[in-house]
Amino acid sequence: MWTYIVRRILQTIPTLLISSLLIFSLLYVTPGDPVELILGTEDANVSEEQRRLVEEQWGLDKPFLVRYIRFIKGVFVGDLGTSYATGEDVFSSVIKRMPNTLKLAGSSMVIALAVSLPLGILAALKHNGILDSVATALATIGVSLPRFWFGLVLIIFFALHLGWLPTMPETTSMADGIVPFMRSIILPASSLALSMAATQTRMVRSSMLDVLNQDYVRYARSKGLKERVVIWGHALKNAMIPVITVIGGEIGGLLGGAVITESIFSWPGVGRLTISSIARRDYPMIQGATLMLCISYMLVNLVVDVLYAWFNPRIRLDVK
Amino acid sequence: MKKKLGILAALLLVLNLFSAAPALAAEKTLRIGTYMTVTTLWPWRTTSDGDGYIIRQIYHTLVEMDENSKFTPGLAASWECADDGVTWTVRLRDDVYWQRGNELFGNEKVKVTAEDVKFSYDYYLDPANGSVRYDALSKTMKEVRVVDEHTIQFVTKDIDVLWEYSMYQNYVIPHRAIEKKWDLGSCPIGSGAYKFQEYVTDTSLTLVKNEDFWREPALDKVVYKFITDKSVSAMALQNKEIDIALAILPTEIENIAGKDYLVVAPAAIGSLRWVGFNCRKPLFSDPEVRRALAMAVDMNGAVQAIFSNKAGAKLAVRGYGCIPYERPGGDLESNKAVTPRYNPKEAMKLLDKLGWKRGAGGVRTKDGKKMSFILQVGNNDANREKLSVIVATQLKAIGVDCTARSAEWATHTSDIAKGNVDMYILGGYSNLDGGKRLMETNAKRFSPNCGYSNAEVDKLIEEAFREMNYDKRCDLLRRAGNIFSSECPHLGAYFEYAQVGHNKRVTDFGYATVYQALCSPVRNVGVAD
Amino acid sequence: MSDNSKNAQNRNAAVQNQIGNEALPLTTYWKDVRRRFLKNRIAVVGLLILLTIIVLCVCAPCFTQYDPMMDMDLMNTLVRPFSKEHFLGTDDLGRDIWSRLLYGGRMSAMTGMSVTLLSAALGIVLGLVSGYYGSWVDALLMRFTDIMLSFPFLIIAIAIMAALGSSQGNVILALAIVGWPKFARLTRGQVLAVKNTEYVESARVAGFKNARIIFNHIFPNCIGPLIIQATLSTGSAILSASGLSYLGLGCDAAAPDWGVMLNQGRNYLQQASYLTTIPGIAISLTVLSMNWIGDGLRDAFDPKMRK
Amino acid sequence: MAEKMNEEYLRVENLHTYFHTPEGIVRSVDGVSFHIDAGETLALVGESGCGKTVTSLSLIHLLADSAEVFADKITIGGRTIEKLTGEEARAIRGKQISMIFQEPMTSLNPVYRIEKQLSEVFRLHEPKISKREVYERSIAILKRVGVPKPEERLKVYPHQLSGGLRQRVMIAISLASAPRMLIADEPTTALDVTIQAQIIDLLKGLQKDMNMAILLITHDFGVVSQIADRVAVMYAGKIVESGRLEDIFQDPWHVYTKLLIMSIPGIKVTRGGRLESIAGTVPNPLNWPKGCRFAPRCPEAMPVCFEDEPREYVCGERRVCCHLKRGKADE
Repeated sequence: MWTYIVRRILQTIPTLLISSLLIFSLLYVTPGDPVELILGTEDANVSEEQRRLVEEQWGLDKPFLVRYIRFIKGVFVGDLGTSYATGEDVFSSVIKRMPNTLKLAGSSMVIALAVSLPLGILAALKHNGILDSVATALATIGVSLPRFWFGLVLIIFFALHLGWLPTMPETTSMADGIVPFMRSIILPASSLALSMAATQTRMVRSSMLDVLNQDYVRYARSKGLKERVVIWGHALKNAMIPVITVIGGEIGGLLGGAVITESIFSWPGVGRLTISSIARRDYPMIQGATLMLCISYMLVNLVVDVLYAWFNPRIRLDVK
Repeated sequence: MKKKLGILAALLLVLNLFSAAPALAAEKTLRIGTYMTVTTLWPWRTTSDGDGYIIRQIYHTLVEMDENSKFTPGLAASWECADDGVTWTVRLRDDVYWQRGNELFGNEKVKVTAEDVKFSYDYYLDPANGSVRYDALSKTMKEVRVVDEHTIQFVTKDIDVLWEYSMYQNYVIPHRAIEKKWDLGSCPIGSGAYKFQEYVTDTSLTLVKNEDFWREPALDKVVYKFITDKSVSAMALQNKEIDIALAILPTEIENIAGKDYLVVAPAAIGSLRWVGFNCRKPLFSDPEVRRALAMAVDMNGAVQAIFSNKAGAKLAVRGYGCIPYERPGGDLESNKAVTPRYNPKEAMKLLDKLGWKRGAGGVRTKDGKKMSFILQVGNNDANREKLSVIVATQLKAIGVDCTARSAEWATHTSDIAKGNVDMYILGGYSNLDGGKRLMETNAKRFSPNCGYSNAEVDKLIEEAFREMNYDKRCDLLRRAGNIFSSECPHLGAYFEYAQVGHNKRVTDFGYATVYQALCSPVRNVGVAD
Repeated sequence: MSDNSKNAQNRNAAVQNQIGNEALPLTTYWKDVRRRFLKNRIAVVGLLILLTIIVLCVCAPCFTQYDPMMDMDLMNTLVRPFSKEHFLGTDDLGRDIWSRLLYGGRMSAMTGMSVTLLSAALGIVLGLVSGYYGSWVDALLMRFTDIMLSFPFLIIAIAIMAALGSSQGNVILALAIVGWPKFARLTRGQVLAVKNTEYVESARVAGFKNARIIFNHIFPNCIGPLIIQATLSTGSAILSASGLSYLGLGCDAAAPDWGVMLNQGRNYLQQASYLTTIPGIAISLTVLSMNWIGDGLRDAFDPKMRK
Repeated sequence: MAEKMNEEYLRVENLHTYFHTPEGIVRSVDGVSFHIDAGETLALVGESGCGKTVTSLSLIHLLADSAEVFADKITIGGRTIEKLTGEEARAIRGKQISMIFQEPMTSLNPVYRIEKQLSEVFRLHEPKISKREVYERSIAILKRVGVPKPEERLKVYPHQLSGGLRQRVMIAISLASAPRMLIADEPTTALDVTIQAQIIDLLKGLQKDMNMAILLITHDFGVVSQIADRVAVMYAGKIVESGRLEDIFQDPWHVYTKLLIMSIPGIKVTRGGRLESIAGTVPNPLNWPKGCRFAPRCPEAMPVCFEDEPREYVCGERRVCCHLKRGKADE
């Protein structure tokens, strides 16, 4: 188990290297002149002398590979460089925002599960019943609503018309009180959760249907167990197995989708940072942000896999 | 799972219980919603209006500028220019102190002196310090000398009618901060009316009253809230979560104006948005072609369509020249007289006359070359994107194959800077030197003058910027502007008046642009309760 | 006669399913799939909706006299729906929404389908190869898939768009690039499942070429889940495209496209909500029908689901 | 088989189980009657698809919702049940009748340790039983079914056990509720011969101790011969022949029975018959053939067989439905 985890963490390193190279080169070919952007935007009017200075200062005069290697070297000592735009230390400014993104992703995951599990299971039990079709319809509609549109609608409805919730986060940390935090995160989280909740409902439903046909469910019944025990005890845990794998896949989407959600709800997360950094061609920042996103993605996935093994004893991590 | 559901339900309940509108703090707090997140708090590195709005409250500049682009006292009580036109003598206020209650100054009350001013300007003049003002400053400023503790003298290299503008742009920083390597970036300390308290990344930034300020600031607290989506910030304003919302979208105006507790205040000075030809491209090097295309587009209609609103707010006006009508040299009538009128038929005739005949697929061609190009627009302004669509469509209508394409912002700017565009939409350059940079020949850079070049215009501009007499200067600029307009390096333009929405509880706000201090000799913004 | 006995067998099998232990015999697999699909009311409805949409969009000119781009009437903007001249009203530039909707459908459908085709083609090939050959090929390809998956997809899409510039082609490319790993994963899984079944073994023993084994024997068994994935991904591609244009990275601003329409209307949510609801409904309807069809196919391919 | 004085435990009269499918009504069980005494083993024999399993599942109501079960009379443990509702069935399951299936691998829940799957049965029947108690009983019962090192086995997951052990464990779980009757559906089919013998001996032993009725469902007369007291041969949803094991073995009346017996490996059959399997497959339950349902496959079929259904011929404990037999009887 532990050896497995360690191995997995080690495995992520080459993955990270390649992914950072990918993003790095992608941005390298992207038009956009950092110097201009360092020294100001629309009105910029840079003298050669100053350009030279800046290029030296930021090592922009160096060729692609040199810059990349320098970056990687930094990564291993936990130094992601400093932002072109703000001169801030990239690592710290990403780390400042990372918890927010994770909070957002996490709570939307919780919401999604809280909705999809009961809904999916009930749908499966009342298969072809009214509830089933309702749930399925909801799920499918859920998948088919554009995220940013749904987000804005949520704001208009809950913040503007009902005035229940703030249009923008009052706080992003539990420290300022659980209620304000909840008030702030519920809308972004739900809008982010929407599509995932939908897909998961469908997933839970079908895998539950599958499991309910298995011999061991029939056998459990033949023991005379109460239906409740059979469903929530014997069937559910099995049904969760495929669901978990799906969740694993969803996480990438979550972190990605956070970009939009964060900019609609002014949620101070990494996604927003990345977007604005791309607009500023703030290479170190983009590097750092994407890298950290990838890392967190992989770590979360690792957790998911461990969970998976817990749900499914037939998988033995150490021999995988 | 049921448990989870229960928790969620309970949670929602709690939320509803607690979800009264946020209570107003007992202290006088002004909450400003801005879409511009902080890029930097270093006074000499910032170029963004958003940063400026904050930094200008913390630091002093020698002078302030009012809505009529007249300069008003700031740190400087008075200033005059000697007859030589290059020596500026500035008298500073003697009752301004550096902000206290921080590790840098502790509790000692330190006066802001001529020494600090000299230090600041010298500091910006050293390229190694990477000031974004370096370029402009080094071009014009020769030296700065201290006359006495509260008097300072600047000498410019040549007559510079815009020197006051430089005095308005450069913040005065504490000498001690640089000596002590104090991190002004994360904890700015100045002499302004409000002190920096805290910055929660991308969420909010808080300033508090500076008791030592020579006049009692009307606010205890100023809170900037960073709201990325403009329509959301308009909603926040309606929701009374913020008192001021910068940049209300035209589409939101009616909602705001509809509320009895809200006011919409237009900016005093229009900001130029123009559709530029790349005059370096052979296709557009001929003014006649540019005229023809200009005639084909109904700019008035476009401005109307984009900015009309039931609230009747003046969001934008058609721009016939490139100098805002409120700025010296801007003049609607004379510009309008020389600008081609909307007249598609004439446009087509003219194009035919110029040899651009309709060819295969209705696209005009000349010597086998199709008149086909891309109109590039940045992706950060819905109005400009609309304009691009309108222009492209109306050009297509007369047989010009023009495609509107929105580009990611940084790509857009760099394409323009390099001149890799056929036609583009850009904005800004509405400062006092904006007209100069838009019109005068600039071999080094393509932007912002579209590669336009006209000796006569250059001559007029040069004179204008050596002319100390305000009216004469305006006249010179006007003449330059008229030549410029008549040759249409811009297909068309409009001046957009940024709309600031604010709650009626905000007092003495008038229109405090992001370029003005909330508490200054001329204004002291507060909140009624 | 033989047909009879087939039916016999397969009804017999149906009974077995009622008890729930044996799967259908492969003999009438496709027939069955079709039969079961057509039996599934929702799926059929979905199919009908989709067909209607497709017809409307393909024959757009027959259903509207307006041109979606050129007929721009600046004097006549934001006309509410169900007016005399404009069935669904006009947008903020006075263009007929109905015609934009129809022509936009072409664009969006194009986007959705091309994205799916591209990513499916790439994903399936890689999936088949890595699943079939296993060992280091598999390791390598799957590691690469991991990398692609570990990217927050929007961010890489944005980077691509920023690099290549906004245009429908690039939107498709970007979405395809982020879309293929799902297919690869899925295919690989399926391949591993059927790889060691008797008939593949026997085919191998019979000395068929690998390529042939892969495509004649293995691929057909992966087709079911893949088709489902395809229907789903088509829908989500349309959505992602609209997401991109929210971030200002969509296709040409003037072009009629549901995503673009939705995005351009979002500032009017309060005073002219129909600007967003109309394309929103269109997108939802399309994706919805796609998903219904997908479900139908899933159930059709996997009888157990149907019990 | 020592003769015991036994009271009847289960009696089923004219049981029907119909499935309502898109294709129509599938009459999988079509009027089956039988009875089992406590401590006795009745073997329900026949090819797969002829309704054995459905019959057994009908008794404890474990079929899909599309199934419709009705009978003239079902008596379990002296108590007559008019209509077998879900709740009643659940009460019967486990406590009175429990069941073991052919596939222990798929029948044991893969994600739970043996301990949980075993203990939940104890808990079900005595809710306030102590942990300790449960544990000891689990050990005991595993010992009883001959699982070596039960303490360790409790801690493992099904997939970590060998086929034989799994079957033993399943038996243990099924017997944990001390049922009066056990339905064993092909209990040995999935196992290799040596294990088969062990399992059968085990069942025999358990039956003796617990004086338990066993309904053995199999297609394999070999197994039948080792354990059954009485045999009921089922074909196409009906019982075609039933009687004491010895009798049926000595002289099978129904052709189908004959063929089944002949198909047992290693049985020396008189009349020079060789080991052979029966041609063709069980007909389609949607529309059983007219006349004798076995006729289409019957080597000795006569024209009449295709016309009318044979009436039941009863002689003491033996019953058979075959025109041939009637012919003999009429002589």
